[in-house]
Amino acid sequence: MAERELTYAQAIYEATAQEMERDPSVFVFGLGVDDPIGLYGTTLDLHKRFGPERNFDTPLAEDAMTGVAVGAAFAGLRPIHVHQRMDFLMLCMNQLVNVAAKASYTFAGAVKAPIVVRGVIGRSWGQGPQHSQSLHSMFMHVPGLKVVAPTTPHDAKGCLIAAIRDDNPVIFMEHRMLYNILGIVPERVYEVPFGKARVLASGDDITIVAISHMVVEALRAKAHLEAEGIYAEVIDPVSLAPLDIETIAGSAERTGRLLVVDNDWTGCGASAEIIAAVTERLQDGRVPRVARLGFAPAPCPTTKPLENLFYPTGRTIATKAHAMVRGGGSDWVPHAAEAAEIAEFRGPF
Amino acid sequence: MAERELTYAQAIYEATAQEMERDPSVFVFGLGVDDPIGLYGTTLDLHKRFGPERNFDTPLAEDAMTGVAVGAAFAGLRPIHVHQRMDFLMLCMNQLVNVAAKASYTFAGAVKAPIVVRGVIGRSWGQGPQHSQSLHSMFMHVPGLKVVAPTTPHDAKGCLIAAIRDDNPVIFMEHRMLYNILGIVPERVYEVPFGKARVLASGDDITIVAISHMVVEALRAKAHLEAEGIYAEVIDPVSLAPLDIETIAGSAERTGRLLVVDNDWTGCGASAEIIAAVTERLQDGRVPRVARLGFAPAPCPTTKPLENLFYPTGRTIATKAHAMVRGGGSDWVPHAAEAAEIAEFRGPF
Amino acid sequence: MGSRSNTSRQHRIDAAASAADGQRQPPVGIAQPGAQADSGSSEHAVRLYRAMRRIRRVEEQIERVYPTDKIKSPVHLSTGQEAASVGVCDALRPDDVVFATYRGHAAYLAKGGNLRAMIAELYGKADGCARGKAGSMHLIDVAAGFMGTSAIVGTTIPQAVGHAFAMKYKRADRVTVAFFGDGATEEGTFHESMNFAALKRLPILFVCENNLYAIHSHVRDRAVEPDLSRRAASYRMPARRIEDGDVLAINAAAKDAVEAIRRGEGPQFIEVMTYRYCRHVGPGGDTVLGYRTQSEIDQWKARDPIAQIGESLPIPTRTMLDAEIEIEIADAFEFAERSPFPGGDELVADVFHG
Amino acid sequence: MGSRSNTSRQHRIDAAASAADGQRQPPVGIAQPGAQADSGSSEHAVRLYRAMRRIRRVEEQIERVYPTDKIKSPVHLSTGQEAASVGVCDALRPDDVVFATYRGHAAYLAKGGNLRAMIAELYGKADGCARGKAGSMHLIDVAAGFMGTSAIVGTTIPQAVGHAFAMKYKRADRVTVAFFGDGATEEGTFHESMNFAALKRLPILFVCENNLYAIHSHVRDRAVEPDLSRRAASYRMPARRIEDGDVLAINAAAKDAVEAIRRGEGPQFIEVMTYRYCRHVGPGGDTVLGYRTQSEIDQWKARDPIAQIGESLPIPTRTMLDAEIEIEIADAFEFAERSPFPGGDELVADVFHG
Ligand SMILES: Cc1ncc(C[n+]2csc(CCOP(=O)(O)OP(=O)(O)O)c2C)c(N)n1
Ligand SMILES: Cc1ncc(C[n+]2csc(CCOP(=O)(O)OP(=O)(O)O)c2C)c(N)n1
Ligand SMILES: [Mg+2]
Ligand SMILES: [Mg+2]
Repeated sequence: MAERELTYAQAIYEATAQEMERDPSVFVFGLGVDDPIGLYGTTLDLHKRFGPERNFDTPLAEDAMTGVAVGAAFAGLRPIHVHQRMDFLMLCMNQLVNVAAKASYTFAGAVKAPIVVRGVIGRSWGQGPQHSQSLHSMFMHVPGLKVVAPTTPHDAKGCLIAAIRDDNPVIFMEHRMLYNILGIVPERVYEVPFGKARVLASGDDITIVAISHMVVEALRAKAHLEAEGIYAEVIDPVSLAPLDIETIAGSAERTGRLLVVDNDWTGCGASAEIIAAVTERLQDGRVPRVARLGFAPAPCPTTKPLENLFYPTGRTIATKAHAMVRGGGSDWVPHAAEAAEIAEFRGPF
Repeated sequence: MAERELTYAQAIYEATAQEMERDPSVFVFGLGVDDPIGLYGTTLDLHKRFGPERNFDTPLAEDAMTGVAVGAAFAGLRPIHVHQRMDFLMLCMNQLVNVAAKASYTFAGAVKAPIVVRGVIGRSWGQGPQHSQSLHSMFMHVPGLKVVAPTTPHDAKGCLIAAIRDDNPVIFMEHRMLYNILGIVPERVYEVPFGKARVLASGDDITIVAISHMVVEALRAKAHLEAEGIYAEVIDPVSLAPLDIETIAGSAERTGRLLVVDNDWTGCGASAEIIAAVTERLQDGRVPRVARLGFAPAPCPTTKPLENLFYPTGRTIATKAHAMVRGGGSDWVPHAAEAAEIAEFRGPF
Repeated sequence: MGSRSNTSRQHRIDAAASAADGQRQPPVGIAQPGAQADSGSSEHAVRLYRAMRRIRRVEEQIERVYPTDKIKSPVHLSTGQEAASVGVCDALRPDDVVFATYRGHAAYLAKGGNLRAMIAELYGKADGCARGKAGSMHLIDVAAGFMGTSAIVGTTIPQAVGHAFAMKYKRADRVTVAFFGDGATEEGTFHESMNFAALKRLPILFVCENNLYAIHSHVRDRAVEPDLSRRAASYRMPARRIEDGDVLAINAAAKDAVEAIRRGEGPQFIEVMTYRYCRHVGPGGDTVLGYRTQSEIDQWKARDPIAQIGESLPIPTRTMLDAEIEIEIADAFEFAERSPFPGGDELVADVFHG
Repeated sequence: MGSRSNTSRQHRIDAAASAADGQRQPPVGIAQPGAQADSGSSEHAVRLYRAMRRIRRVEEQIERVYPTDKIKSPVHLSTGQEAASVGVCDALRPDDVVFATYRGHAAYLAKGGNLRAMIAELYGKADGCARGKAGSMHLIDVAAGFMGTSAIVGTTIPQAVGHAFAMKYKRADRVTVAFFGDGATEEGTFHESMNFAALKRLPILFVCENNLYAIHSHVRDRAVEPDLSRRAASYRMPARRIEDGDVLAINAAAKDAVEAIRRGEGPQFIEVMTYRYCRHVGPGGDTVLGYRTQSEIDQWKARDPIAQIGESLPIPTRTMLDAEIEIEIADAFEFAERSPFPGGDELVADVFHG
């Protein structure tokens, strides 16, 4: 039982179904959730199981549908609003940033807005500039919003359950390249609490904090580095707001080096926040060397050769970490094939 | 002539009128620009001078009006789209982030989107949670956008002219508490180039970087600190994207202390970016002590006593700087009256 | 009738007093809308007059106090527009729910929002309906069925739709009302909301208070089709337009609409032509700005709905009602004066719920 | 006629060849829309047939190549919907401008976009219309009057309005066209755009290609009013709906509308009922998914507009046209194959303009 494996997508489906089973106020809506694809299987046929009022498609109307989620939440429901891309959240910023984030505070707790906003991060197969963004730092910036970006199937299930039960708006980020990753997922219902980072691998030479799909790349980097005798500690923050700076700073203080790898741009990004917060916190002790890696400072190009250069990879992360540990002059580059999940992806979109 | 003084609002008006005079492709639009208030005088009666097609009111439709600006820019015009509050930009994020920012790159330079988006930052007199935000870090995060936040009338005029002439989308931020500030503004047409910070006051003990209206507060803090024999260098980045990290890092390296004060929240904010970028850059030399000040981690409250606590002030900045210079145990607090521009404000809204 | 209203006022003050103790209860009284059947046209007229007059006098008192800087906050007064809120809310049950806007004093009071908590909120005090954090633009009284208003035009429209969705989802027979201005109908979210409400046949009444202006901009400068109720046709939604601002006509239309909605016939749309007497924000008039004419203002004031319905009542009745209203208002302002400011710990309280 | 088309094809290939040298010029040819008056119904039919057939064959060739993974990018094929783009673009002048969507191959080609640059773009190559950075979802050919498309539904609608605003501002007599799908009319931005265009009487033609579906969702599950052209009434905008997808009817309606727009009569709206043969994205059909029936597909295919107009042409003419098209397409794919990938310096080039 404890050894049962699910994919990340299956874990999301299971969390949703279990919570819908438990709590009749939970419902799912968004473009395509009840179609034959069911958002990569994560919502597949939920309407058949729970009725068409609890898993339904909507018109194309991201802004108003977010307002609908907020209004339904005010009335005691727990909507899960699903978006096929994080990029589309740019259409809902007004409701998310100006309303949902501020409702509890503005009305001194008289209302709450327990909405879960699921957003898929696109990558590979020519997603291009408008279907590949993460943009989580925009949400991390705004008090009143929670932001989670689980990486493992285990955390996907536990974070989604926690998000559904949370009395606040939660942005739940799913990277499409993670959907097919397998991992042990307990069948029982459990919550992964927000604000607790996960140390995925221990090491003494450098701390690598990686976000969302970059965790997978960081683990690849770790393997490359080990061949060189460099031992990296890899930390997955899991939840970005709240952010577990204690764990990260503790590790960075110990290793003396902190490399933050984000699935996003670095400027005013999560990586900037992590480095600033760690630096502020550690200045009376051992100040670590710090560096950031993220998207190239450009919109995401469509053509594959440029897209390959756009993202950090196990290779570029390893090279950067190597230079931080062994000194800047190093021009070591590990041998590495293209990541399978990226190379093999052909859809669905 | 060189000594002529204008208010910040007048400087914006003059920049606009001079550019409209020079270039018939420049026009202004947005809610209320041609009304009897004329956005605090910044657009007052421009339609009488340049015709109703070049300064016009619109329906309430922030998203589409931004698209209109982009489309008009594609066709060779230079729109200035004015928003009564930065908060309303949350309604235009899709056009700004997903389209305008990416047009030049996506189409490999075949089009350009020279739009100026003017946004007013509200404060005081019970603006509350939805009329007081800055949110500049969201724009700084996105490659393809430029962001400027001039503080002096001189820079307001020069930056606006530079923004109008820039071939890219520029977010131009104006803090309402700056509108009545007087300063020397040359009558001639001039550009203040982006990416060059301004050292407003020199000092050896600490570097205070402050953004928008916080520059005014930082200068007050500097005066308080001088009474204690502490000399602060005060830097106004003027343009936030591009950001002049060289000047800031140079100063911080010299003083050994960097305090960044933002008119915004700190998490993933401009202050995080500045601290992260400076830290990355200086780690081979003298790593400065760093700290951030910004909004309280909450939506902005409406009632005055809480609003007063929400913002950094000359006092709280001085206290923080004092502690950084003299050590954490210090409980020194300067005597200071409430800032006049805040205490006296009664509208217009 | 006099005695009934008297008793009711007692209830109201009791409820307000309990709010002062931090227990927020819905006020009960004849200003409390709906539920009761009209036991004769005179009682109906009294109810409408009283509710409108009360709102008018509250707004006037706000205007009077405003120059003292005790209300350090923008106020978007409802003066002149009372009939829309009162006419519609009178057709509602107490457990029906209203979403409105920053120009929300009238709707808040018409739906039974606590007056003391409102004035204390305007004063930024700890006994305000949101402990001073919200101010005039964000009134709320959940117990009275009045949801928090927003200072961003249009945002409460889809929220109201979401609330109506929840009512249908829960098989509750409650009706949700979305109040909004003419300007709000230009925002895309209005259309998205109308389409979805129609598609899902939600129990919602859309009420557009068309006061001809968005700040200083006339509706004809913002739309070629000035009859905004026609926009409902795109969604096959029943719609009516009440041209003259008459409270009885508004009330009759609202009753019809609410009944149909409660029968499960889906959403309806009412456009109420109305007029704002004061400037867009703040006390007093604004003819000096020149964007509207004195004669336009005079025309609307000549058919002031409060005066009209007031004339239908016997003078003693009116005198009594007016006196009661004055007492209640004086009490609310005194309450606000006495209430303390929130403590510094409130600065970061309730950012997250629970 | 044969010789004319032959010469024209030469022009086209010349233009395409110059694009290969990095000089991006508008192609010239009889597939080039508009401008010329119809010198007889047969030439008109040839023009329409040729343009539609060319698009169809390009899409089919993309389908054929797709499984080789040379086009590493989502493709939203226009197969079945050619008549909308061709019928409308044929009514335009070369200097008129079109804004379209991620499902933009048809509109791009119908407006005269360079075929070689398009296929190279799909291949992600340096000679693509945007050097491979854009891909199928973001085609552009400014010289041909085809503006960059968007992968976010609805975004190009207000941009088209802005472009039309600029034309009016500059006193140019050019017409702007916004193509969009049925799903896009649900986005708020559509309404905001319609209202503004009507208010300012802008020279814009709105063309809704109603193919009944947004991905797998039928229009009746997204709107109670399935006649989307009725939405124009809210803005007093003249609107028509072409029910049967017939290219001649579309073309006639477009000509009428464009003439009126050019006369300064303000915006117009055309809803074209049409049908997508392939899956939402990618090659091949999708009946296996079960969201639409084979009989629905068959009904639409039975009145395929290309076949219909093709039948009206003499067989030798058609044979010749078809052959020319095949040569041009083969050339474009070969061109794309030969073109290099962009160099790494392109990664951060053009983030900012100038
Ligand atoms: C999204 C948004 N845009 C602009 C504003 C600025 N604004 C505040 S009130 C207002 C006018 C709204 O007019 P209407 O909807 O008719 O309501 P009224 O004030 O007349 O009651 C505007 C433009 C805003 N608050 N929100
Ligand atoms: C704003 C936005 N929401 C959702 C999507 C996902 N999406 C891509 S295409 C599409 C369907 C659009 O339907 P329609 O406008 O009818 O165009 P069609 O694909 O039928 O040509 C959707 C929902 C998107 N790209 N943009
Ligand atoms: Mg109005
Ligand atoms: Mg469609």
